[in-house]
Amino acid sequence: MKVRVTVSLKEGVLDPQGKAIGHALHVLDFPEVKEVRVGKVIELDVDGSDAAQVEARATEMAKQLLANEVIEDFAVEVVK
Amino acid sequence: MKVRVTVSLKEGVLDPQGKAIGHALHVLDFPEVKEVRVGKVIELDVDGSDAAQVEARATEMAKQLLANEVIEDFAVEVVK
Amino acid sequence: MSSKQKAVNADLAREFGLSAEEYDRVLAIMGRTPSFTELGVFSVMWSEHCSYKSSRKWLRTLPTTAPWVIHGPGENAGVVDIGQGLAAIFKMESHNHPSFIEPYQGAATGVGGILRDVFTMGARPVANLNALRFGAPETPRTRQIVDGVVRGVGGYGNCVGVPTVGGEVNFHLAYDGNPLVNAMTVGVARQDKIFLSAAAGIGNPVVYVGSKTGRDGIHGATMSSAEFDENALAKRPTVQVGDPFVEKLLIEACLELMATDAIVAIQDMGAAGLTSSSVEMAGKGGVGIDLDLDAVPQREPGMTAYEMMLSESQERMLIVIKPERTEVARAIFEKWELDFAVIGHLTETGNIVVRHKGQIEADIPLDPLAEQAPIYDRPIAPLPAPEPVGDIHDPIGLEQTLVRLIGSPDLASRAWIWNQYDSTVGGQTVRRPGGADAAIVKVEDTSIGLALTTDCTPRYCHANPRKGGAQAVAEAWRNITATGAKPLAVTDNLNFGNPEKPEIMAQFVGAIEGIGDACRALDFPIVSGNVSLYNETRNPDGTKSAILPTPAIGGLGVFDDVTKNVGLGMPENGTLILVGETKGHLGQSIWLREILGRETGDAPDVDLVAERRNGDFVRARIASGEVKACHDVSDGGILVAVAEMVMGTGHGCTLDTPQSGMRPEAFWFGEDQARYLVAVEGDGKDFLSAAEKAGVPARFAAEIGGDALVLPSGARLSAARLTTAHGAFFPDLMDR
Amino acid sequence: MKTGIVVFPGTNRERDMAIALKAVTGHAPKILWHRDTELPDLDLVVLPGGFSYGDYLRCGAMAAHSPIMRAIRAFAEKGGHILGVCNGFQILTETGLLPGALLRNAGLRFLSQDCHLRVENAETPFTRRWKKGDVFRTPLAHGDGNYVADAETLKTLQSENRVAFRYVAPNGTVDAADRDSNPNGSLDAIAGILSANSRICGMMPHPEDLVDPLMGGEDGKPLFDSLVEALVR
Ligand SMILES: Nc1ncnc2c1ncn2[C@@H]1O[C@H](COP(=O)(O)OP(=O)(O)O)[C@@H](O)[C@H]1O
Ligand SMILES: [Mg+2]
Repeated sequence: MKVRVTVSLKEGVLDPQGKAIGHALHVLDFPEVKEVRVGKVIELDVDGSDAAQVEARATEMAKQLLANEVIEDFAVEVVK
Repeated sequence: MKVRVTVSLKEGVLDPQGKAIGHALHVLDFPEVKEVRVGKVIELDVDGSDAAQVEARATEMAKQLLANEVIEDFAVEVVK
Repeated sequence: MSSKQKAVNADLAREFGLSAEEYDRVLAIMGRTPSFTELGVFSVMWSEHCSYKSSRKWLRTLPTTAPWVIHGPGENAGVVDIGQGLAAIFKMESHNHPSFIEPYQGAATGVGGILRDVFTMGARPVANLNALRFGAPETPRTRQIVDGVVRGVGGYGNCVGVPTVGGEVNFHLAYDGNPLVNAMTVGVARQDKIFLSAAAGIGNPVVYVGSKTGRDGIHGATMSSAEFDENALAKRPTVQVGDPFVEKLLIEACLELMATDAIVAIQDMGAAGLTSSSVEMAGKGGVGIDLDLDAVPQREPGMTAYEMMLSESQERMLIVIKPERTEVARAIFEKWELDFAVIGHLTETGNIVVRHKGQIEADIPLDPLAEQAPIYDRPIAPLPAPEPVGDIHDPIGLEQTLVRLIGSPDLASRAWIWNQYDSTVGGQTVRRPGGADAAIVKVEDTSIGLALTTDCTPRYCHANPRKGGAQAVAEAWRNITATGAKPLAVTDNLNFGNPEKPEIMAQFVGAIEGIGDACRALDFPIVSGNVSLYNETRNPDGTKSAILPTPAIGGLGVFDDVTKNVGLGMPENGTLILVGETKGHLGQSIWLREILGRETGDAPDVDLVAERRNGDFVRARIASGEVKACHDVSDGGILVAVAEMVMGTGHGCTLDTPQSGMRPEAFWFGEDQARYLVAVEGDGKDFLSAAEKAGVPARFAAEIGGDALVLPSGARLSAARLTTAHGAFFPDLMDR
Repeated sequence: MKTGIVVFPGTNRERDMAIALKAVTGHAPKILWHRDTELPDLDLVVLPGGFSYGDYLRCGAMAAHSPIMRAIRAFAEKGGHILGVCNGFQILTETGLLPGALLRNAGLRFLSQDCHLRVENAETPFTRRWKKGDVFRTPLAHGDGNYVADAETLKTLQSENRVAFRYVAPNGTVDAADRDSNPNGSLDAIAGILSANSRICGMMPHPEDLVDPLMGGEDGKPLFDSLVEALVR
């Protein structure tokens, strides 16, 4: 099964990368862009057939390794 | 409107990050993990009300700046 | 690759970059139509990149020997004796085309590749340098390329933990569609622990270590042997991604294995990957080699023999090992979590035989593959004489000129770049970038220091390839000398356009002649190098423009006692002396280009006898301890060099009047060679009289003191003002 | 003083650290492998700089899960002294032995340059050879040195005097918003912090690269002299 873990900076943590991309988009003539936040997607190909269990395991992985909850939030989604 | 641009390495392109994360997950006792690929999500908050147009603009942004099509693919999705 | 299905014939051969005659030669060698994989092997081995077919004839004319040269060209890198039983191993290599297509990965994998060339010989890499040429700053894509290349060089070098200590950067329109990224690595090994690539021992296992093989950069070697056109962008997937983390593990694992006696021969898999490494190792050893591709660690399912043989996946090495040591070796690579696989063995057939899934995919005799490789004596056209300089006048006066020059693209501070490179990791960096004319790295646990520099002035090479070639060597020699080190040897990276054009070939030959002249006169042999041809881009009107001829020279010098080095920063007091003769040559000068907007005139003369005499004198004075600082005079002339010394520490000086009978701009900004600015204590009388005795021209240049550069007119330029003018260019270009 | 330096795959400043430690203690430190599960008898464990696991995912994240980190946690619980420099600091925050986190540099570029640090607490085993307020020069070399912590953590660090070093201008003034003196944009210009018992110190810059006049100075040496003074029994 495929699981997608999306990791993003917590609201309130400054995202300089997002700011830099926003600036670059303005320079490239995309004035409509207001805010940009950048995160990571980690796509896992996992052995298993029970979606709920796969999700629980992926959540465990996120807590232990994939995200640093001091600064980051994460979301887990079983894709198929 | 919110648009999400997901940028990931093309198939067949080496993903050193994914490889290292997969290895670490095995060490942490998640043997069910087969493959890991890491990408970026760029969340844009954009002025505009026409979803199709916002999507077209975001696609343009991805081509010009957000993705490097030499080694990366991207997907654009209007979230709301 | 669906091309697997394609029939092998002359058309396919042409697609693979082989000419009709070359394909006929393949048919003659094979006595049959080659298989698809065999054709692939011939095409990469006979590509310009691997076979040096246009350059070999001329490379042979270069001086490559000296009593201190242990291994000259022909090995993975050059090896020289630096004393105390140690050797320096070094080489420079280009990654120009990939860096245009994907600047970050192109530059990063360039660094990775040159590191492997050095540690494959048993050396721990101790320093990296990078010689970069970018398009005009105004060209929109330049900014993106600078950004990606600098990030890539740093990203790789910083992660593997090898300090990046020097380099050079030029900007010119001629590199708009074809930047140059030349990376140099220097390593140190024990002389009795140097590893070579010639395979030996029939039956010995052939071991593959490092990363897995994927479909990366297939045909990279042939791509870098072809001109660029708009199709280049369609060739994009041929770019490889590097993994510096794995490289770091590979360095440690290889060095650990090298401390045992397990290795018979070793070579990195560079351009043309498994093909070139196996063919070259077996060829050099005069043995055959059997490869079983089923055993090759693979990243993706379903790879064909052709793909595996031509893949340019990074961070891989091929080792011929003593059979009884296989398990020792395996344990070391497993400890470092790297792939390790026995993928073949040496044979007495004299052929390379490639098996895959029960089929023989290739069976090629190695001797003719190497010996009948094409070699061309390409025609040469006489070069046009340099354009006359034209009318010379100083429109804005000394003060403004200086401020403009030190802020111009080719002279502005490179701190924005070197601040992104870890220059101190290893704890042996004695002089960081900007601290001396050459970077200085101590050899751990010894008193030895290495002085390292890269140099080339492409505008001189364009105006006059022979003088330009000689000048590049002379400047490298001078930069090493100015630190007090003894120049030992050179690696080169010869970047030129399409050699099939007689005028490009003439540039190439001229530059080689100049390099050879200078290397001979200065006892500064070439021990390794790299040739990059076809550096051209298609213009909108269909014509093609070549880059400026750019034979980058990487120089290495040595200190027996590194505490005797000097930097270029102005001391607090004393006297500044100008060594060498000033004639006021303004042709091809930065002054002419930046102030009058002209790129005309001949390159400055390179008097190699004067160069040697002046340099040997300066070095001896540094060794005696009387010199506080020294800086060579090059781009921008005397006044720029003085300003650089002032900016180095913030200490100032008051300049003497220029030489009588010479226009001030010619004296201050002329680019005559063989000159140094030397700071000594006191009034400098001893130094001047010693110079006179040695027949070395020298004159009083300035009284050192204060915190400003005081011009003969009395105008004061504070160190702070100079530093601001010097520092603005890169941040303005890159961080806006 | 018995010292040990931990090497993870990708660590690259262990030699620099070994040279500095040997210069002050006279003994070569023990090199410890990330797979070790026990520590020898040591007075000080050092987590040196580098790119453990390539700094992929997050700097220090994967090293934090190495087998040896369990032993190091136990060592800390028994009151052992630990110095984490650069990647070592990142690993200490990832394991939770020190609070906060290190984000990408504010300018989004790797920085390799000299900076100036002010000693904020001179009553620790890492800083006792300095006086509070002393300013010293030291190289830094990192891409992710931007210290962050939530407001509460920051307050705790400040009130418990657990900020060891701040980035300052050469004249000693702090301005967290100034990229010249606080190059990576760290919160409150924090360059190094301490554990509650002052026995664990994490810092981004590299004092170990400035302990020899030949390499440009000895400005980083007091840190190692402090440790010798504090730990030699
Ligand atoms: N790409 C680079 N990487 C690192 N250091 C560089 C680079 N380019 C220039 N430098 C450093 O900047 C300083 C000035 O360079 P340059 O003007 O080319 O020196 P010189 O004229 O003495 O040969 C040198 O210390 C050089 O090593
Ligand atoms: Mg020079």
